[in-house]
Amino acid sequence: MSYAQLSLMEQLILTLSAMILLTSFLLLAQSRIISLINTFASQGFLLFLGTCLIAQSSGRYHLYISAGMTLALKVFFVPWLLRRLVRRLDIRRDVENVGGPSMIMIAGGALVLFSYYVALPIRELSDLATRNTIAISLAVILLGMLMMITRRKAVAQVVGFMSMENGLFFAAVVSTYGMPMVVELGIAFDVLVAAVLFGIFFFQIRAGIGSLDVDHLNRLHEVDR
Amino acid sequence: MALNLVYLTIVAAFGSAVLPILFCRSTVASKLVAFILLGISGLSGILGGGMALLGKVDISAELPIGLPWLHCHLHLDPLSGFFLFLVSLISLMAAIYGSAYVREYQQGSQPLLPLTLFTGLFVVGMDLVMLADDAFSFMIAWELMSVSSYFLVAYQHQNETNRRAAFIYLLMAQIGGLFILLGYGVLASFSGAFDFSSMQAVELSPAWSSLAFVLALIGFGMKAGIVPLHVWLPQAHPVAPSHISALMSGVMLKVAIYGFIRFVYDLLGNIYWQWGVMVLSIGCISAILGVLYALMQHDLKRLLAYHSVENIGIIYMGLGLSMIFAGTNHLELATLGLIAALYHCLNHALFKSLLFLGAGAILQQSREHNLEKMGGLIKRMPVTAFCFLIGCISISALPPFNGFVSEWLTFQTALQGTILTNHILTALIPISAAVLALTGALAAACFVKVYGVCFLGLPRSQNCAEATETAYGPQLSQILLAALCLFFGVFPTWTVSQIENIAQILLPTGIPMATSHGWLWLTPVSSDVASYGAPMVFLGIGSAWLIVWLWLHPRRKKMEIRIAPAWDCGFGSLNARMQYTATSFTMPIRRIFRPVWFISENYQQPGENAPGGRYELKVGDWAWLKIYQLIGRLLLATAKRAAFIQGGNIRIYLVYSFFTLLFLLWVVSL
Amino acid sequence: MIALYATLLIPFGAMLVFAVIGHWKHAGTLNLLVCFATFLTSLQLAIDVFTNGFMITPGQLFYIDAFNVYLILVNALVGLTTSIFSRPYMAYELKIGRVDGGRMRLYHSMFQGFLLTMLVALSTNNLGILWVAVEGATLATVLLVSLYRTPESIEAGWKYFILCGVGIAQALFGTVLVYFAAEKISPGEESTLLWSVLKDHSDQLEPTVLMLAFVFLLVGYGTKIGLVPLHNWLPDAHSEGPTPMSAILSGLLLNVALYAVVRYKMLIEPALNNHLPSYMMMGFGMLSFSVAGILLHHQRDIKRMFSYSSIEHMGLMTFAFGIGGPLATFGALLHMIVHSLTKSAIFITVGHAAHIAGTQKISEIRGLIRTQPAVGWTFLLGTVAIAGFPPFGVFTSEFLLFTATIESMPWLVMPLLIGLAVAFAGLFRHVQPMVFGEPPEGQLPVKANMLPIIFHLFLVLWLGISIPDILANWLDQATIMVVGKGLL
Amino acid sequence: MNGWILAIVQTSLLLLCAPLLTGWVKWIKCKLQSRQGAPPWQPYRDLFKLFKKEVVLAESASPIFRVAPYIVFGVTVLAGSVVPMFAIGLPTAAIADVIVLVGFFALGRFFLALAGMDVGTAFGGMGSSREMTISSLAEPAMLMAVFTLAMTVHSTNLASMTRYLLEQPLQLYPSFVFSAMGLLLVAVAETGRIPIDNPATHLELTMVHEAMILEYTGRHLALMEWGAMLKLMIYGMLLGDIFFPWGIADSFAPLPLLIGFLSLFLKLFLLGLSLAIMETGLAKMRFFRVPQYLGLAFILCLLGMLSHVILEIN
Repeated sequence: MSYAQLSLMEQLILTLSAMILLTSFLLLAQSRIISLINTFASQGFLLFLGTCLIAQSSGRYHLYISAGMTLALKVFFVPWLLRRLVRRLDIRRDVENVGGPSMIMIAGGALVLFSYYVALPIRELSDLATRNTIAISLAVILLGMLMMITRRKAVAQVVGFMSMENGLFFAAVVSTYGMPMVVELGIAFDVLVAAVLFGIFFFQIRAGIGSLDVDHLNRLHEVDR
Repeated sequence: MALNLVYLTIVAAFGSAVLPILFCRSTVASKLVAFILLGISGLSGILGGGMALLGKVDISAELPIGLPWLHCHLHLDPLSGFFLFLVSLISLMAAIYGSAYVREYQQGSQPLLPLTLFTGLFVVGMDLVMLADDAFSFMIAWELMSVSSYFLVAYQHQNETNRRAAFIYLLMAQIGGLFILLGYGVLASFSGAFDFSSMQAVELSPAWSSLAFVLALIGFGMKAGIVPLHVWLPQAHPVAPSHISALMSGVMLKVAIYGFIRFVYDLLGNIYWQWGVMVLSIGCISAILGVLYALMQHDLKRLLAYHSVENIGIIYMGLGLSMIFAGTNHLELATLGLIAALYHCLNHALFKSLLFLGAGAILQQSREHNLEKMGGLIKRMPVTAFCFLIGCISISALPPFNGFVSEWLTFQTALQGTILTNHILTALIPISAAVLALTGALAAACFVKVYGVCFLGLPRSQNCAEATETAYGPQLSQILLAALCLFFGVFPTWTVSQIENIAQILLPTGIPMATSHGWLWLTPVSSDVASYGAPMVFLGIGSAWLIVWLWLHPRRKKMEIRIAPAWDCGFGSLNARMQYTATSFTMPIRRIFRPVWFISENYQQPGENAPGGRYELKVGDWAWLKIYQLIGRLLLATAKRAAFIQGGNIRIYLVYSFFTLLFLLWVVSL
Repeated sequence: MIALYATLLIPFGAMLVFAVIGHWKHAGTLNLLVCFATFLTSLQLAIDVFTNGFMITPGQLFYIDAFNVYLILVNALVGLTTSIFSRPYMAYELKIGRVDGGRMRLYHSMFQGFLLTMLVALSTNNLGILWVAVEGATLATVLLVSLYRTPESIEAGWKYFILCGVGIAQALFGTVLVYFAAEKISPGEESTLLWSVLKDHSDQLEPTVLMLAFVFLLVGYGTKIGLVPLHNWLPDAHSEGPTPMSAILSGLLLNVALYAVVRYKMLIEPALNNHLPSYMMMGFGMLSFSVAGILLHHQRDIKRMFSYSSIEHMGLMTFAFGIGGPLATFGALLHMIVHSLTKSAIFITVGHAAHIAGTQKISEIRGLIRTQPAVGWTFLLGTVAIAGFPPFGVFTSEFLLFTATIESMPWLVMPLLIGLAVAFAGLFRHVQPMVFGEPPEGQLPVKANMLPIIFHLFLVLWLGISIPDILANWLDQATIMVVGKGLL
Repeated sequence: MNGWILAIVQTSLLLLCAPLLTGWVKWIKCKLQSRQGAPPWQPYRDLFKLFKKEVVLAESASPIFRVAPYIVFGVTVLAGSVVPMFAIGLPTAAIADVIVLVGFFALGRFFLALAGMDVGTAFGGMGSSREMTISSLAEPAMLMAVFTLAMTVHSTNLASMTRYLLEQPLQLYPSFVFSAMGLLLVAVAETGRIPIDNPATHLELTMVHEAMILEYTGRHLALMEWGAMLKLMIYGMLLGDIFFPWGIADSFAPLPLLIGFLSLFLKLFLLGLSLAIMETGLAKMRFFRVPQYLGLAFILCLLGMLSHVILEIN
């Protein structure tokens, strides 16, 4: 059925998903740490909105709980933690000039296309209105990975990781109207712990290597230099 | 009965392995326990194996161990009985010899326990190989043998050479084991089961059975030490304790032969003559190269190890001939070849262990392993010298000792090549026989060198001048082995008629003609084709000698022998540096067969750093230098290159994971 | 039932307790006792399962069948022996001041936490919980890897964290897709992520989605298995963490990850009309096997070397599961046991060796047999066992794998054979000089408890000589579950 | 029974005749080189004298040194006893075929070489080394020749070979021609004649056989010398039996035996003559030329075998 036939709600959801994708691209391009974190927070917020809408439209009210968790974790806790760490580590002014941003953008576009191509067979069989969003979420995940690959700063890598998590969560929500509750809780808990551990690690790395540049983490290798 | 004796063999050997651990408080007690039990195992094995061979027994048994759906099958027939007899005989000798021989380790920092432990396990492994009747237990026994012998080679691990030798040995043993496993796997994948009886049952297509054959040839050849798979042998055998070298060289190689015969004759069944050609040519190459390399060695045990390669080659020649004839349906001749090969297994086991034990005695008493440092030992250790002489005569295939009989039988088999309709073979087989003749002659030359340089002449080093005769245990074992060498040389007819039992099972036919003329005459094909009266020869030499002696006897009364210094051509008196050295002895042969070795000579003119000049000669093994070291270097280079995967940069690692994911997604969405 | 809960609750409680009193000087002993209790309960669990078939808890949260029960047992056992080893080891580390009280707390608490996650991952019926547990295992161990706070250990920890995190995230996406594929069964139901339910309705699953899902799951859990080229975290994490960690990482974590993959394979392959999953696993297995084998030649650090050997063996198992067929599967299942037993034993001896020599550099560890015969010999024997020499159990499983390969796809045998030989050479060329030869000056024996090692090696030996019927039955049932037909 | 008696008679005859052959060759050579020369029976005198002389042993000599002469001599006698001399079908012939015969010579040579190395002089070692080198090249060639014949006559027993050839009408086998030449070369090498070795000289660089027995004296020397003479004789008989079997007795009746005896003498007479002529004509070759010489022998035997396979098998 054509897009026009969708209900407004569903159209809204799809628009949100498009915006989420946009935020991932922003993350990819964003070079200043603080604004990176802010962008990440906004992505989390969009995710939260999307979840609520789906909860509303599908009438699965336990989704509100997960939406709440998203709000708490992805919008407030993690960004807050990251900001605090950045302040503590005093790297707010850090600007990481991404190598060849245009190339990365093109690569990102290619990834979106690829994930659409991969998800193509799936959209044939789902009867949910939101089936197309699988491709989006996959793209978000892949973009997150791409970001982890292109960024040298540990913080940026963490943000990339977290945006991957966002993509996963989005996929879970839109494709299957959320996972079983216990799993949701588990995942949320994991994210929480992970975020804390990342925080610990920043300090350890800083203490051990003196910078947060992951390219300096190259003591362990097999190659004879 | 026979089976119980064999069980006793294994149990006793196992006991000799583990019990000493309990007595480890006192070395003497543990040593005694170990060697007595080893001796018992040897005795019962001799009896059991002998019974199995002479009585043509055919017993199967099954032990409730192994895989849940494949229990451990055991089987005892004349073939396994024969080899069991060999193993046990030599292990008995090793037990008699070792108890006194290991005394030197007791004083040293070397703990004795590993030696006894792994010696026992080694023997257990070999015995079990003989008994195993399914691929799984065969492989277990086989690898047990390899691993325990590895530990024995590495026993004196403080020396770099031992460690290297042990490593090479274990590596090649492992590879060989894998090949054998594959061979069995091919059979099993057709028969669907791992026990030998069902493997015998299946009929394989020529291609598959040839594949299995090649796998077995490589796998067992790796252990038997055919050229060019022999390189571990001259490294591993010299460094092991001497009675272990005797076991390894004397019987472990035979275990490989056993496996090969079992695999080809028993499991594969119908044999193609092309295999025979393959085996025959491999045999020729191994024999000739083995003896040529042996000629150039100056480390006594290393030399003997190369001679093992030679003798294995001779055994393979016999097998190859037998397989050619079997493939062309001349079963009687096939039997003859097989008997020749088996007989040579027996002989080689005897004289090679004898020689290794002798070498060990020399090594222990004179602390010298380099021939160039020996000399004149016959006066210091007469018994060893006498036994060693017999060993030399036997291995040089001289009548009336045992080495000659088996080579003679091989010759006779080769001479029947005329009945083949394929005339290429008819022409090739005599050439192989000529190679055998060359091998024998060179072996004789080599052992003249060994005996002459090591026992005769003047001592070339202080150690040798002060050497003394070994203890009684070693003497006894050597004397026994020497006696056996003579026995099997003088009574070949009886022996052949016994070994025939094996052939009657493997290729269901015998050679009635061989023994038809009574115990005195051995007539492999028929009396007017060829005959050999070994007892008569012995008698003849003896009587001729006796007559001459009697005739000269009265005169000897009148004038006694005068002892005088040797004629020195007017230059000062004779000294050890005047004698021919081992190097100079083999110089002509080195010149004739030059390209065979990798030779680097350098001669330094007399100068301040080398008064009187110095001459250095290095003789290397082409196979080792050109094949094995090359492979090693290649491997290391590859590893160096492959290391880039672990480059250290986490972002690169993420790239790997990323692209793996993309690739797989692309694959599945095709 | 009770046994199961006890098995899970004891480590949970211990984790919390140790978080408080982990620095107490008898904490190590307590840790040992806890592990022993866990082992006993798991034993009880095994007996229950053996007496009355598989077991599923009310609420269907946990599901014990022949496949995971023996792995649970092995887990508990390895946990026990490792705790026996870790007591003196960590005491020594504390003595030489590489760790302090706080870290001891962390260590003991996380040790139990790790065991807990492993047990949960094995025993759960809910694929989501499985994911949570495996992720939890990462989180539990990541701080242990960087326990020593050296730059290297921190680096190793970070790499471990990031790579496994990413991998696990992919696994989660795979799980989501499976859930999505199962919407036909009963959309949005809680129960749709239960393995038992999915297994029963595997015919109603969406093949195309499942295929995608399997890719993500394989890459995700494969990262944890340490399949090349996803393995890069593994040598670092193993070499830099405390040795008991390496022992349980190598002995348990990899197994559990492989377990997860195989569970999904059991679920997914029947629903598909092709054998792509098997081929993928074979490809990954062969690649990891050969690359790790070659890299073994190029090692300087003893623990790194054995972590590569772990990669090699995991590759072998993955390959075997990929080959499919009762023979190979049985072999692989057996290999999971023998490998984790042998490898953990080896890591324990390696720990002692490193203490004796005071370094992990292969080039500086010499003459162990002379310095401390017990350590040297067990180290050597362990290596012989892991190299696949009979009569040790590793040989049995490799034998089965070999013959299975010959039967199903003979042309793959040659690379397998070469790979084994190469790996063996790589292992021994380094191990031999370490155990043999004359020790360097002033190298002194350390206080070592040989019991766990000897026990492990004995078990492996036993499995090599004859497989007890109980185990054989379980393995066979598991084989039937995986490939549909058994051997017995 | 009388077969055994005949065998003993033959052996003792062999013992008696051997020195004569050597002496005869020497005498002819002297005549050819227009020297006065000792009478053909001179070897008897030498042996007799040597047996009377006392034995002087070197201090460094070992029991091997004293045992060797007896073994060498005994083995050679035994070898002689199995080669048909003037009659075939003797029971002793069954003791050994040609291969065993080669084995006998090898055994003798083994001890000869050991004895050479025993005292520890440079010459002894040199002699042994050279002897073993030569023999190790000569043996394959000889066996090759034997195989070629054996392929035709289907036997390696000398007696049955000879009988086979006797029973057939006169035929010309190319393989026989080749192997005859090859065997002749080998025989020359094995018996230590010119151009391989010069029995007449003690020139240190050239001697092989003499170098080994340099330290021997008295009866030991006598036995060694006698053994060498026997060896020459045996090779002569061997060539005769195989290539010119005519005249040899195939029954034990007096007349054939007499014929056989006379024919043997004729053969050996001619053989000695040709040997002497050859030795006079040729010069001793350098030791390192010997391999080519024996290689030629081997090639000849090989050609014989191949020509048998290619031409004579149909």
